[in-house]
Amino acid sequence: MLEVNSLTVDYPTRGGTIRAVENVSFSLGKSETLGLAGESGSGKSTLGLSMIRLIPPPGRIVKGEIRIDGVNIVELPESKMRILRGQKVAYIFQDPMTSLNPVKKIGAHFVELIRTHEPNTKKEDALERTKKVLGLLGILPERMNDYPHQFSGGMRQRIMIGLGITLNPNLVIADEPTTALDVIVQAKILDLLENLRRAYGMALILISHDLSIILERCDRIIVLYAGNMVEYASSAELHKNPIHPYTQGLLRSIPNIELSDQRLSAIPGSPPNMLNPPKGCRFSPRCRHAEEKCGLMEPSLIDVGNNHFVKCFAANDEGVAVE
Amino acid sequence: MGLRTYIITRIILTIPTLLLLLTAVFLIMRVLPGDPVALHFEKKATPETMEALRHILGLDKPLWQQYLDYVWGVIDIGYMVEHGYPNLGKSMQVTTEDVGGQIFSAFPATLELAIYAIIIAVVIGVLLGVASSKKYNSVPDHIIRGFGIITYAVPIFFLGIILQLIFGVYLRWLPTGLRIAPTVEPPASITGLYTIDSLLEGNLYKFIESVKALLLPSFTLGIILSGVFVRLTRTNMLETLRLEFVTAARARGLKESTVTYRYALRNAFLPVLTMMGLQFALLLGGAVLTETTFSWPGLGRYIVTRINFRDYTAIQGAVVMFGLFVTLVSLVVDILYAYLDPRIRL
Amino acid sequence: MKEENEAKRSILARLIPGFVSLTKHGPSGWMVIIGLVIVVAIVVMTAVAPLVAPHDPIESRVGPIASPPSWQFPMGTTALGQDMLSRILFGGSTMLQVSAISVLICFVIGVPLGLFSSYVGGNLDKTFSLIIDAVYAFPGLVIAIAIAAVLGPGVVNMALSIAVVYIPSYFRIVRSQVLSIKELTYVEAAKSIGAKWHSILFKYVFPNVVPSIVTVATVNFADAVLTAAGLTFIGLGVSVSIPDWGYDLTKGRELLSSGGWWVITFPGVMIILLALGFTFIGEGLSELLNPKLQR
Amino acid sequence: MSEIVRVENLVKYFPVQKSLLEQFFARKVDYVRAVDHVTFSIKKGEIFTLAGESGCGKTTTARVLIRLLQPTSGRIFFNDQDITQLKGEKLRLLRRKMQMIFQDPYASLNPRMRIGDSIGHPLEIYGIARGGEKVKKVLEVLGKVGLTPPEQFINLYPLNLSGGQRQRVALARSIILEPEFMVADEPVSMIDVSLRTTIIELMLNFRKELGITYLFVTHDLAVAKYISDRIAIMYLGRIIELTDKKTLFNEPLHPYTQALLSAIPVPDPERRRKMIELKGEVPSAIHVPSGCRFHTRCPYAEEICKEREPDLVPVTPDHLVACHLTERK
Repeated sequence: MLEVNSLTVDYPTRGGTIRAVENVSFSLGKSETLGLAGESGSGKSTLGLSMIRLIPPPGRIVKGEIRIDGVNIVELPESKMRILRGQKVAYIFQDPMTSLNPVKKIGAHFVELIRTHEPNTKKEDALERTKKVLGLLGILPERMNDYPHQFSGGMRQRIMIGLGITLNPNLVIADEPTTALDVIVQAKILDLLENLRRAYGMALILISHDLSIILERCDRIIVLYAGNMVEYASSAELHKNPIHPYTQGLLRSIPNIELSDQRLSAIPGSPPNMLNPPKGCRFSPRCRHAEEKCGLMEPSLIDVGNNHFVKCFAANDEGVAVE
Repeated sequence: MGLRTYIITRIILTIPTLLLLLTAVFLIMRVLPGDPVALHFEKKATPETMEALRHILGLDKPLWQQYLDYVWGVIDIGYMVEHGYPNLGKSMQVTTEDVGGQIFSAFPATLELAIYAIIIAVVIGVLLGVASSKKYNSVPDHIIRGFGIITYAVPIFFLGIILQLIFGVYLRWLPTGLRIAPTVEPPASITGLYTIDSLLEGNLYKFIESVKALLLPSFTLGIILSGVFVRLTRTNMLETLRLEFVTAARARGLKESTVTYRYALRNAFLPVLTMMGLQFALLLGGAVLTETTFSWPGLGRYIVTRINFRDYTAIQGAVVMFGLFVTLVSLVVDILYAYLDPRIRL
Repeated sequence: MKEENEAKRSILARLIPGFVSLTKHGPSGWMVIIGLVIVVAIVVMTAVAPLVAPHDPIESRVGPIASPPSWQFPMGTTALGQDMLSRILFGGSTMLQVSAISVLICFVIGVPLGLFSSYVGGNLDKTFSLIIDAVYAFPGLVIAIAIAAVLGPGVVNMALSIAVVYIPSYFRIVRSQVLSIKELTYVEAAKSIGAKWHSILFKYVFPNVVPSIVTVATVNFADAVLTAAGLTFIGLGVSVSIPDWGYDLTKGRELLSSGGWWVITFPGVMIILLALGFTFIGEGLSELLNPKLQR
Repeated sequence: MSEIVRVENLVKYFPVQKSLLEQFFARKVDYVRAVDHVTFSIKKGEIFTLAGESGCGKTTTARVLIRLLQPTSGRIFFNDQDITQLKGEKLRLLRRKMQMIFQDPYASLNPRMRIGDSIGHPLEIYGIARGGEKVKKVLEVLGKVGLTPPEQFINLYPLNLSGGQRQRVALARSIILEPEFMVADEPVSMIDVSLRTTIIELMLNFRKELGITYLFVTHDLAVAKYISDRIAIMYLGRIIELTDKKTLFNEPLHPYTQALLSAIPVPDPERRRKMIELKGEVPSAIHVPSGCRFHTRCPYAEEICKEREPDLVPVTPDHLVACHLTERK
């Protein structure tokens, strides 16, 4: 359903070009769930936004293709792309407080969405459908006439999810959907998302810096570091058998309330400067197993078996020399 | 708080502002110079003549009483109903004439000029501002920004003179002064606005004549002011276009025009609207110069003429009138804002 | 003394790389540079006018009356037969003086008043704000006209009337900045380490207000130039005996109907250039310093 | 162990900010009841945590406690001295002993002050060291927080530093005075996951080396569990459960604590927990529900819960709960 092939995204800035996403490839089947995990600057949001082609300018896709139901959207004219957004792919943003138009009533958001994509729908029918969706979200239909500021953050995120599923898309991309929310609300929102996804058979890409919720909610996980996929595996496999030193380090720095005597450790060093990323393996300056080779050659992303891909010389010897 | 309560409280809160305004004008005009009468005569009159004028104008009373007389004059509704204008005292130059009457007959000219100028300024400003923000950091953006900056730096009367020179002197397309050609009888005064009065009269010829007379002054003022609106709209659009709800709207596949106008502009316009009250003050300042340039018989020209006569009571009256006008406009703008922004009504 | 020298050196040491680094900020940085160049050029021009001007700017009949630009009088002559070029070279001084003095007055009154009012807060602050806002909302030129009419001609009086209009802008920007900075975490952090109030005000709050004040000051400069020209235009100018662009522009109207374009064009362009210089600096700076537009 | 800090019946109400217009019409002033009668004490050398969701009053409690905010009522003791009404110079001198680090490392440093000046400023304030001696001390603490080589950092501006590095600077500034007590308000929530542990480890080190007692404020119970000795859970301005960390995670008694714990994600795909559903959302702190403030959402609420507010009472000597149901047992 979704196929991404060697996707590369650049952001030209005054200080030089930032390669935010580099050579990312993966695929996603119907009603599968994929987690994109990474820290600030890993390129996870850029990757998410490129799937609906809304990378903020001057960022642009310089290489690769993204196929949604076989159609390569990288080359799609904007008019066709616009129709795809909302209809086939829905996007849910991080901050529910700012993702609704403050001067528009909630109901009007829905009606506008429906009538943009299905111009022949009558206003009454659109309102009917809105009520139905609000019902699914646990929001009283009469609140349709309220403005966004009259809702709490959790409620607004529900509304965003509702807007996302109204047109029954095949794919929902949720970019840090619960980062701005409290844990109890977070759990409820993630449950809602999961239930709706099952009910409508949608695929889900969950983007988060919080590996806990990704491990908990996703079938497969991509770990991103400095725009690169460093590891790609099923969550069970990743949890039991993390191979890339970055993934290992990340797992060792998350506290788990179910463990009683946990020892956490940090990954040494600082996040990479994306204007001047380290040569070879991007993680090598912070890696405790780094060898000379790691700074000279860039390892390839190789399947180590079990559909478990790793980009590290610890897992395989293949790589490309850098100048 | 409902919209109606908001409006009522907002109106009530205008009262202290008005009092403050009257006091400030009084301080500047009567207290600051010491003796306006002496200034009026430039020391070329006998003490007796000066004393006589002081007596007629009531300037021989103690300062606090002058103050009370003056404030009472402005708010005396009875006087206003009887004469059709507030009591702003007598003119120093011609002591039989009421300043209020003179000001009220000059005011519609300024009002008409201001209305058309602000429409021109807002239309040009918002359209260019939006275009500029959509093409951020590209050549069109730089050109529009340049336009905004240059209009800010051009003295308004310089632009007026240049336009007079081109369209009036060389091309002879448009009149270079007055509200309507001297050969044409002005329309009967209903609103005092010639364009509207002539339409009410059903006289198309007079309408066209008055529009022709309005074109140059209102464009002069409008263009100069549009720069401010370009800058304001551009900055606010740039900030709004970066907000998440704009990206979210695009992500739902809404049309770019919907995103630009109903999402971004609708929100970016709110701060522009708040600024409009303040810009109106700027506009009135510009109107003084525009009226002088185009011999436009409005309040601004009135004040300038009176300065030449050193007619301080008249100047004071005109300044008060400008103040009242601005206060009224900012009241309207605030109410409009409350109407447009649902977050105000809690 | 030594400390003072050190302070001076460190300001210079900061200014020069600052100037160079402006070129790295794209159009906004260049705008600041162009604006600075224009303003400095005009100041220098006015300063060296007595040395380079071909004629006495005030003396009439140095040439023919109202003659168009020629080799002898590159900018033509006025209706009184004065040399336009010399008048242009000299004519900036009034505006520069008026704008500089008005900015100075605003700075000395508006900034401390804003700092004091917002830092003290409470009813005093409310009262000050109410008064200042009322003045701010009033048509600036009209106030300036009223004050200038009352005070009479003169550079300082003109500067004063402009300053009264502009003090509210300084007050408001300083006040709003102090109020928002006062709430910032680093001020709270300063409090939590036990810093004294004056140390908080001058080490933590004020340095972060300065950029906004500078931006307002440049706009103030540009506006002062235009307001001075406007006051001159309606007959509230400084004096006939001092060459002034605003005066020439006003007088030049009389020659227009007979086709005398040069008498308004040159002074008009000079006023625009000066105002433009200041506006460029202000516009560039405000874009550079707008945190909402920074990525 | 003796106690270092004690607060009794601490209350902090904020008047609801109103525009001039609203003040004109409002009959009475509304209050946000941010902290509503809170009592607890912190033992010397321990890490005491205030945890809860946003708006529960944890941060306000901490700020009032170190007198950055003036309490509405209640008393605060520091080393058995009543510091509630301390003012001026005395309060300033007290600050030497109690420090705070803030949540947002991007906002807690003056952007126009060099790192070295920021860190050294406390020394100047108390006249401890100036000039070369100050620099020497600054270099020393920079080393202690792991910003090495320190000479490289001393002349930088915050702009040049990453979030993690800024938080270390903030930490350095607060330990340079060798305080007895430190409030850490969500010190790691805005830092990348892979760097959080560094800050936490530094805090633990300073406890060992300098004997600093911490009040740790967090919304993240997983972090709280890792770092704290005792934890107090707050809900709408009140502490509803207070005990040592082991008891809290193994035998939570208050229904809110139970729900909160059940909602925390666990980084393990095979262990899906059963979440305890709560009705609705946290009510506004302006219109706090009557009786037990949790009753509107509590799955076990009874009549009495609507009527009477439960006190925070010991179930065992070290386990305090504010709930009618546990009280009865």
